[in-house]
Amino acid sequence: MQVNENKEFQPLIVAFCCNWCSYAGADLAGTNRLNYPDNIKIIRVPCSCRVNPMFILRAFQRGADGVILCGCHPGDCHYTSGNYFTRRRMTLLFSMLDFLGIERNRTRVEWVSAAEGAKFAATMNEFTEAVKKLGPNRRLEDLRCRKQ
Amino acid sequence: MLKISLDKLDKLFEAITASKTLYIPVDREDGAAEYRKYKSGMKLSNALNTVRSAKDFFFPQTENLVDFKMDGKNIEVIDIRKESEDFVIFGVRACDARSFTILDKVFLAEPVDSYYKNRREHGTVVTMACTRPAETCFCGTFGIDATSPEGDAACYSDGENLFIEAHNEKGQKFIDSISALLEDGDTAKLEETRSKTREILKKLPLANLSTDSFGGDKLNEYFNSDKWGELSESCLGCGTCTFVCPTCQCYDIKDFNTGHGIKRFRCWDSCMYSDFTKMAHGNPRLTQLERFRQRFMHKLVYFPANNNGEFGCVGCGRCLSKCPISMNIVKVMKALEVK
Amino acid sequence: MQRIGVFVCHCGTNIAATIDVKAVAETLSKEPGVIVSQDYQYMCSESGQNLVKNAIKEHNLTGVVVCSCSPRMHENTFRKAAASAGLNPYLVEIANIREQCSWIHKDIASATEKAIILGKAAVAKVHLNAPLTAGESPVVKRALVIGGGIAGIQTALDIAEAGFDVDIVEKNPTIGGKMAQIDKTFPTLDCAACILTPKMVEASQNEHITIHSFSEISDVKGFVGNFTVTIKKKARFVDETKCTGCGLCTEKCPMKKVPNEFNMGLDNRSAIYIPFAQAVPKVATIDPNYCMMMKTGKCGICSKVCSAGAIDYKQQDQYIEQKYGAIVVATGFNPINLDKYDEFAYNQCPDVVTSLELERLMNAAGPNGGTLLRPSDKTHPHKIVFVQCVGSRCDDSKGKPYCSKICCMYTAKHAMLIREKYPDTEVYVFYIDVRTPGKNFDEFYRRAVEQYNVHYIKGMVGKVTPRSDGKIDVQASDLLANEQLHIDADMVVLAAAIEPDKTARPLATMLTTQMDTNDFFTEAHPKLRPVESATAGIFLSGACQGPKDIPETVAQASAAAAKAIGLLVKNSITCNPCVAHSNELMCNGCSSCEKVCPYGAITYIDKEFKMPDRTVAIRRVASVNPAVCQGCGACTVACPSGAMDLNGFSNSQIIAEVDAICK
Amino acid sequence: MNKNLKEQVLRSSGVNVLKCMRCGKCSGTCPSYDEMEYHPHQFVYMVERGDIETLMNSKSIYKCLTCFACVDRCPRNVEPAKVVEAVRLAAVRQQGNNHMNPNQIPEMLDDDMPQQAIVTAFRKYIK
Amino acid sequence: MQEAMINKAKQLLSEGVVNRVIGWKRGEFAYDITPAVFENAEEIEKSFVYDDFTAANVSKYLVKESKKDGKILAFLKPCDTYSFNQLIKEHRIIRENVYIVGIPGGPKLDAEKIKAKGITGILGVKNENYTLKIDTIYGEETMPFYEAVLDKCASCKSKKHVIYDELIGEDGDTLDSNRFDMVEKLENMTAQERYDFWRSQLSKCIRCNACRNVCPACTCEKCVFDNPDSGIENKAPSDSFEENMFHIIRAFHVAGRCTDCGECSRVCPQNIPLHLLNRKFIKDINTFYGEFQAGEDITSLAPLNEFKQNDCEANIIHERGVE
Repeated sequence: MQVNENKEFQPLIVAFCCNWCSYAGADLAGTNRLNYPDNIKIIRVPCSCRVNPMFILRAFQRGADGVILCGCHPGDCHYTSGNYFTRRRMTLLFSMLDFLGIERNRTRVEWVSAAEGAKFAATMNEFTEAVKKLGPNRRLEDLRCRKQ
Repeated sequence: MLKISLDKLDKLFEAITASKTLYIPVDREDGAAEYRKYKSGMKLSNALNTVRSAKDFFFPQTENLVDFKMDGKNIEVIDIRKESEDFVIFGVRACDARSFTILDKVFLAEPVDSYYKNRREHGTVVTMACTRPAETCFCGTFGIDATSPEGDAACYSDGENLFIEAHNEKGQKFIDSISALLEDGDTAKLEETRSKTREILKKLPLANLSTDSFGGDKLNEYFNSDKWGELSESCLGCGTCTFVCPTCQCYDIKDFNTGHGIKRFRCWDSCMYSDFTKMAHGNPRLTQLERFRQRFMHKLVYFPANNNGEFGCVGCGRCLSKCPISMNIVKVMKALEVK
Repeated sequence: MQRIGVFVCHCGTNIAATIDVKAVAETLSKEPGVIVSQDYQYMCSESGQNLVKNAIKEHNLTGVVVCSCSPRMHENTFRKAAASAGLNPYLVEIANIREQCSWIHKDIASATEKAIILGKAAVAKVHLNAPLTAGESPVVKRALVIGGGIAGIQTALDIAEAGFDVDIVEKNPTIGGKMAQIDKTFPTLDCAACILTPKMVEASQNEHITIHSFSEISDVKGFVGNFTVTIKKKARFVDETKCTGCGLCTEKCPMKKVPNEFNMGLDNRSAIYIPFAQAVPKVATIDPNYCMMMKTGKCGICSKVCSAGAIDYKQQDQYIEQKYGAIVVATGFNPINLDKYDEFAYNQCPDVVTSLELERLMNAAGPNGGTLLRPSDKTHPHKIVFVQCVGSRCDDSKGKPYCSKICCMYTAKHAMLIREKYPDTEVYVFYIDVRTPGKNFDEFYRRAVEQYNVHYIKGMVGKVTPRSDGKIDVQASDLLANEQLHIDADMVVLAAAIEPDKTARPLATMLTTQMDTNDFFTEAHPKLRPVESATAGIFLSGACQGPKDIPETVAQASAAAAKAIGLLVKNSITCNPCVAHSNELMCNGCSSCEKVCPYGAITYIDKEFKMPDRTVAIRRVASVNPAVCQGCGACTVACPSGAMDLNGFSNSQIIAEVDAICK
Repeated sequence: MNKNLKEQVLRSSGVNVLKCMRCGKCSGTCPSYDEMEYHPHQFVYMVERGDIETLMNSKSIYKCLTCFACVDRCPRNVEPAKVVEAVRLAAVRQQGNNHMNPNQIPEMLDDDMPQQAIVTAFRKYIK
Repeated sequence: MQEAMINKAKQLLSEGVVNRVIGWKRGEFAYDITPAVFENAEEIEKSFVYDDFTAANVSKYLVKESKKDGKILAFLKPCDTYSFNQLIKEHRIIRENVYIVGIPGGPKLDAEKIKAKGITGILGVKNENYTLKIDTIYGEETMPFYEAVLDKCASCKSKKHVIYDELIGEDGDTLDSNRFDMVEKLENMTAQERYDFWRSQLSKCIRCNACRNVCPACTCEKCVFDNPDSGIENKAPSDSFEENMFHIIRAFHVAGRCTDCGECSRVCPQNIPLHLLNRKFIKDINTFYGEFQAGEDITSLAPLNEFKQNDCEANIIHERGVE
């Protein structure tokens, strides 16, 4: 969490991007100089299916205000089926977080192909705005990790 | 003896909270009782006991010991110890009151546990005599009189009034602090209540359970007993018995990396867990049998061996009602007992 | 203790203009384990790489973090540099501070802060990197070509030429594909059969080539260098080894009313048939849907006339399992179905034909022996209208969004051939654009217009209405004249869009290769790796990858062959070391990982273990074949006990990155 | 060129005129082609250029039968008939620009007039 | 029933079909019954019990027991057979080493519910026409039978045995239970209300691991929460996050594998309704991917180990129900 005094709330957002589509899409956004907020910090994973729910919870524990998971479009997975598993896993995880009363808009899955630099930037802009509206993550935060 | 009418209890609690933090057992929605910090309007629970014992106040489940702050390659050690606030635990039963004596033998013996000592010194234990013991009670087995609980001060109820007496200086100070609300009372009805309770205690199903077969000198008799196998085979290896037990005092020390530093904390551990006593070379107690045996041998043999015959159990009965598979110290004692 | 070196690249001003690179290097130098932190103008240049190499040697580094462009760009560069300096290449991590930082942010302060965080994450990860060694797996020296059209034939011939065994699997009774059906080829107008059939014969006679005609792929297992393929040889009810191709049976067969696929159903064949005279293999096939013997049990004439005794009505489908090192997909194309285009009256009027049907109508081996006659009344057409882009460049559900690429040229060819052979015929071509990039292509089209007087009209046919007098009313717009035309044509020829063969999609699933939404196989890189699929060891040849004409197909076929040969000459291939591995002590043997593995890389073994309680037990544990695993990580999440982990992207590494970012 | 009008036509038609690849199939298929001064493909192109007023002043906007042949056959899903309709609406929306009075219609009827033309005439010639 | 079971056990032991019997052993009071392995007829005669309090699911013990020498007789209630099947599917039990006798199930009673009525000093419990006559030190008390029924039995999903070698008594059917009512009720709350509900529940957690250790789906050789290398190892509920994390991850790990046997809630010393987390997953799986009952068979793929190309997108969660 980065709170600059007299400035609006700046959320910390972790984006997990699959190496083959979304990470390349993020690169393309960069190549095309498509701006998106510096709140987004990308972690590269081989496939969206590598993302364990544990990682997402971990990010929230450590003070992330939003977590977005990006992968290849269904049917385009470099590993054929990885993102289909991701989709089921994340559906259930998000549903559970929602069930526990965690703000549902702190999590998101988006499919971004290597060619969709513009979509990547737009998605990140939109998601950052959504998380900004929610304010700091308090319901799924580990107080021990909060910075004094 | 000094007394206060039971319907004026809230006044009493308000008076206590004027100077100290007060914890009392209250009923939860699910029917169980737990200690909570007193807030106006709270009602004292009539339950015999809380799910978690009163040991939490002196030996909490997790306790931060020290912090390390990391900045790049530098590490700074931060002593986070603070003087504890004065507090009162009200309504402690005789069994839990005795458990503090047992914990004291562990934590206040050299080397003294300063975290525990700090809390112990600032806490006043006000006990409450039992009137409706349950079938799971067997405090008598360990020489505890449920109608005369220990503690810094003790309370007794005759159904109308609450009588209070001090057992020591701290207890007297406590009574002094609330003396404005107290008046002298006639104890005739109280004595009647207490003797009735004593009669019930004698009739409890476990009233005849005896420690005669156990003690510090019984290591050889029981360590290799063939009973351990069948006793432990259904044990799930969970920590329920340990965590609800008022006398279990084992803990683990762990580091938690907060990202910008380390919080070193201790937390309850259970000898029933597979990683209990795990060391660099591995774990000396490899099977659940050995871990199960450790817990009961500790309470019935090792602890008395090191503490002048005092057993590591107070007969509160929590493990009897909470063990998921209903295996408990009573079943162990009965199985091992030499008749 | 870790000894990590951090190298921050300026990338000229690409990074340095937005990020205070000195500050990044300075801040990261204070991270635990970092003992050297430098910045340099171009880290990927030779001198930049030398900086890294020298630091590795000088400081005896155990890990390297390069803050630069995307790892997709230069991860390999720096890994190689590290390897040459004696550091395991997998101890290098890249922090992407160009594409994902300097290029998208404008504010120097916040971009620098983000770059530092990305750098810290990379440092945190490299702390946990383990040296990895790539394993090797042997290469089976045999290739499989799926599809026996010109693409498949050319690929097979080129691979055979290099001395490797190659099998062609063709689903039809003969190889040859679409090219065998084509009459003449543009822009040279030579006869397709004349140039194709020698290649077919060459393929059948080449000692390295085995042709499995009338066969399909039923299963593919394995991975690059080591595929195991099951080929289903469909029963043709004729013993291939005995049949001499004399054709007596086809003559004597009493069932002669079978639509002839080879001639696009414009004439009939017998129930036992050889698709065309130059078929390879020249072997008869019985069509069980029409054969009287097969349907009623009465007939058996072919069996009686066959002196070779090749007829076998009881023949069963046969399955052959074969190992291959490389697979080339050459499944080709088909014209799309025009049923949905009511406005062109294709289903209502026999004289509205597709271009491929016209090829057969004009071919000497076609239904009319090479004389162009209307299918309806066998008269000479005197006015022919060609309609371009039927189903191509369509944004609707009926057609295809892409340009089919070959139609402009073959239509010019058709128009020219008709005008050449029947000068009394008027030919109209309705076009949206005429697309003729290619050697001698535009000249060819201009010849059709200038020399042969083909009427090219810019506009589209809106409606085709068969009239009772046998003429066809073609209503179209002439955009340049700004008028609506009505042409009373004798024939209408539709340039139907082409689409990948229907067998491609299930095949792609078996091969675990990617396809685009149009079912064309996706190449590994649209520019730099056009004949490889993203799945290692699978190559693409011909129109299965996208619309192509013959010269392009042949060129790509040879390119795919070259790539396949490049793989087959190796005795073994280096595997990706970033693969999953199972901690056997923690594995429960529950099979979750096996169920989600797309590659079948996980098997279970029963293994003896010393259990924590001093007993010895045989436990079922997962075992990953590192040569098969591609490293997606699906199994790591499916595993509830966390026994499965991924090299290079381990749980602890990703968690370390998360922690560093959220610090 | 009137930008507002173009906006209005694009909005009310919901058509993306940029999808047009100028194949002319709409005009090739249009049964009213010969009646029109500006043909379906020209409508699309002129709207793209913003030349709306010319179209609004042309009788062509009343010649479209809304048979939707162009919509059905357009390979790019451009839907020219909707553009024509939108231009017509733009004209109709201007006060006093009624193309004709319904009372006039009976005398205009003849046997050759398609019924659809009558129905559409009622629907769109007045507000 | 108890008599028939004892006879069956003695018969199978004497015939040599099995060499051990897993069942339930009488305790000190009416309700403190312990799962136990019996090795001979005398032991069985002496202390084998099957009554209203024998709720414990013994199938998890068979993970270990089925790997010992000889065949073991297991008496399985309908709900236990689902757990057993699931364990076979996951290769945790050696089927050949278990002889299953299916027995009628609940409803079983919950001593905690009797005690929650303020009834204490319980010496004996009798069921007379669905009224419980409870003999206590303080005299006889009564309460309606159904008010003392275990939560898991009150929303029983099936009376059918999905696997057995033989049955004692009739087999039942799967039931159209009301088990998702509470999940639905929570779903219809606002996010803040849900958050408050779960905080009030999960903050009671003492991380005794009883829920995990009793769970037939939790048979990992080493649990991630006990593994210092997993990154989420922790022994204590040190922070509200830890409490949430433990239960989310645990529910996720058993998602699609949990048969909804209800043991987690039964054994929780703090009465946390943990089964609601599992049921939430079951309900979601049913809604999103079609009806699925873990343990019903041994061949079907777990919902998280398969997919359909037209599965709903994860963001469906953002669009449905109450925010």
